Amino acid sequence: MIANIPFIAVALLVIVGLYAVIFRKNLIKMIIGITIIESGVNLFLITLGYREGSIAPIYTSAPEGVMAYPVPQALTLTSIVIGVAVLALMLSLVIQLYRHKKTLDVRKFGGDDQ
Amino acid sequence: MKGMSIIVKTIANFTFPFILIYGLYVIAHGHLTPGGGFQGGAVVASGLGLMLVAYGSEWISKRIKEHDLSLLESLGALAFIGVAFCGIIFGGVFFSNFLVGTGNLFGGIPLNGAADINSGGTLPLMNFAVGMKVIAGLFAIILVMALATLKKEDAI
Amino acid sequence: MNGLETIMNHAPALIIAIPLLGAFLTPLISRVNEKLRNVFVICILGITALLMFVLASEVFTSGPVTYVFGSNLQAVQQNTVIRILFEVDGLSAFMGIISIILAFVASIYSWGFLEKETGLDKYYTLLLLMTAGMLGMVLTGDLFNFFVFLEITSIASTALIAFWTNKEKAIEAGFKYIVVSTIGALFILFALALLYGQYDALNIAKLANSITFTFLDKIALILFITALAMKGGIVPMHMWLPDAYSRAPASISLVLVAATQASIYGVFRVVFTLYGNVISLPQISIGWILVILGLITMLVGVIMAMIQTDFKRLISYGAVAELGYMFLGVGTGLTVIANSNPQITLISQPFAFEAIKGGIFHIINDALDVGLLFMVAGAVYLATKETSINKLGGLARNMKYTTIFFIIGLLAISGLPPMNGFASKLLIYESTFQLNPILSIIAILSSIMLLAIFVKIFQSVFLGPKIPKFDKVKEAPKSMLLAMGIVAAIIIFFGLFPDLIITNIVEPAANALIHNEQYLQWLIGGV
Amino acid sequence: MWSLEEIFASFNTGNGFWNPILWVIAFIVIFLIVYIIRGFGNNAYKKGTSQTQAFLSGNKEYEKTQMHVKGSNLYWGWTESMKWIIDLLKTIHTGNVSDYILWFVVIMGILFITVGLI
Repeated sequence: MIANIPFIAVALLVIVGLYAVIFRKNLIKMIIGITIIESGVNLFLITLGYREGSIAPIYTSAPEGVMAYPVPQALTLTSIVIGVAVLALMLSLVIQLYRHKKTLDVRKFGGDDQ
Repeated sequence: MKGMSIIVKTIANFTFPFILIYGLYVIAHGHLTPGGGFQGGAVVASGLGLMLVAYGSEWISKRIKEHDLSLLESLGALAFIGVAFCGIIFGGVFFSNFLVGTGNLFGGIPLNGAADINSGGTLPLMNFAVGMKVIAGLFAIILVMALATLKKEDAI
Repeated sequence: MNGLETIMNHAPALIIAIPLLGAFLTPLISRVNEKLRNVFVICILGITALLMFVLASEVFTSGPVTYVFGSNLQAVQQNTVIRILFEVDGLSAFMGIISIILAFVASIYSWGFLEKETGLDKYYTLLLLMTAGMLGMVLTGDLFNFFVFLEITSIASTALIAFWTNKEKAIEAGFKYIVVSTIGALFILFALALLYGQYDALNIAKLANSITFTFLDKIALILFITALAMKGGIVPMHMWLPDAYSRAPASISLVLVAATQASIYGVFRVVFTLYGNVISLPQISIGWILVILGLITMLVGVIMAMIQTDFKRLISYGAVAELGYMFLGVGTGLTVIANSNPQITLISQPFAFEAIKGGIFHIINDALDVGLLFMVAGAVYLATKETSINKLGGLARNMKYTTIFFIIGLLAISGLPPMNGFASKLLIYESTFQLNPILSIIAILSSIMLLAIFVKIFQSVFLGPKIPKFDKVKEAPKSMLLAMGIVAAIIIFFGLFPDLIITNIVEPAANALIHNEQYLQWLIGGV
Repeated sequence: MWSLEEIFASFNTGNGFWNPILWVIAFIVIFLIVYIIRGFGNNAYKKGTSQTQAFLSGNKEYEKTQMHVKGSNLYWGWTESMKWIIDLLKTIHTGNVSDYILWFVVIMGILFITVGLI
């Protein structure tokens, strides 16, 4: 049971993030929702990398023992890198949007087809 | 953004070298630990961000130009791809680690069979390139955003 | 000679590396001279296109090519190292050709279209990055690498969509695009993590070899299909597409078409190759899901296009409708194949193969047709600074060549003979008719409506009396005419010699979809 | 590189075949026939006379710029008769990015149900 707690946390994080993106009206809060989904997915990846009884893959004066395979951690790091770029891009777009419209309410944007 | 009080500036001055050293450590040990160019670069860039918060974006923007940062970023990316291209020339495959096991600098053969700071081959070089790119890129983002909000405050 | 051989051996890596190298050299060259920078970007994309064509001809004649980064294939086969692996089969090469043609044409077109804009060194850097991302998406043989390239493409294209930062609508479209594509990409990451956790591999071929269709695999399959379909603009997840296409600069709309199709490629790759060994297992065929999504896409696309008043937005909805044909064609093939053993089905029901060929052929036709129409819309915008079709009129007098290109695009996109759109749509109509006549009726109906909406643009923009406001409108610059001419020439060539294209390019791609054992060949040491 | 037969070959569509070259030849032949028939016509058209003016039941002709049928006025009848479905689609296309994600979740749910997981 205790081993499953991270997976439950992953599901909760993804659902909370989706809730924030869909039901929050503030653009900044939507962006926070996206980062929450991202944390959920990253947590999922890093949880997959854990093997019971193995040591962390740090080579500098490493002790004897079975080392965990570092691929999921590499994946997580890459995903975090991408997340930073996306976050910076989204925030700068929001700054620009606020300058034009003086509002962050998502309902005020769009409506080209109405 | 204006600079903050003398207390903040002193503390920032005091902690900045430690942050810098830690970031450079993470970059240099990228092939041994789960870390590397991006992580170390992000640490260094956050140190620079601390200086920006403490001294104000105007003070920083007089000393570091966004123009130069983007040049540095391009150079970092070029170095990364350049090392990868060297793989074709010396190693026969793109991204080939042609330095590993040669016994020279970066190619040391570790004694106990595991890895060593000198045994990474081209990986430390690539980490340095990525670190340079990330320091320049992330700090440019922080700087530009700080300057953008600065104009906003003036308008109000 | 030896040097040339080396370059050919490294072609899959160089196709990604050269645009990346160019992308980071562009800001440096831009400090020297602006014209030199434009020539440099066109040269970089030209070299990449050349490499892509050579690689594609090798793939089409002699089967999939694999390239391992920083190692050799034997080490990967023996499972000693995990490496990024590029695997180019018929479909990848086919999609790569589409991407590189559109990017190359866009670089020529941008010269005239954005001559008076500032910030162009960043524009060209991002254009090259986006090209590298698209090519990486279609060439890679690794799921995580696919995700990374997908994100590179999304980030670069977001910045390019919001290129005109003084326009609020452009930034809004960019924001919508990045939100949608980030969430899509995160769910792709989630799905590939599900697969990694079960099979300890990220390589598509290795995963396809060991997949057993457990409960988690089903979840992963659905996440992949939904997320990639959203990135590909399938109704009802298409709503970002008209915003993004219509607000971006016309040269970027052109490349975005290819980026969208790279996501559609992802759907086909996941369904046919990754789940190729187990695709006949689920009770409800994935093929029917693709067919139904395709039908809804066609109908909603054309109905929404009918009521638009913005030139580029109308074309965007037309592009949405076109996406439906690909899903219809390939989905029909999948429905038939998934019923039983593929090899037996292909002999008893040959129309399945024709349907897949039609769907694949339509990808390149759609890219060229929609691309040409977007370029015409950009030329009209540059000349008049006006996008509403209610205010335009009588432009055929001053813009003769642009009008001719628009007619070619109009005939091609609505599937009139002898243009290329007709060839692929005929394949789709006649093969889907054998599965269910209603499918081909809806396909023909929406094709007729596509003709109607583009005739409407033609009437209201190019025909009609002279409008005094547009008296001094000039023809588009030469580089833009050259770009449109290249695409129009390819369209006519494809239209006049469809059999040449189908046997040499489309059939290897369709074969690569159906026979996923080709893709897995290197695993057992067949290469 | 390719032989002429390969270049001009027609392809099989499952039910029939399609050859654009034949189509172009047929088009040219029909065009020539029509052109010849056109030659038999009576050439009574004279420029610069009242023959060239539009006849609007005796009313005066409007200015040329006002005569152009604008884009959104075309297919008026079609849009009017399909109003219910167009209105429905318009309400769906809100342009709100939250709704885009909501549609994504809805479609994912529908696919989960159809594949039989839930």
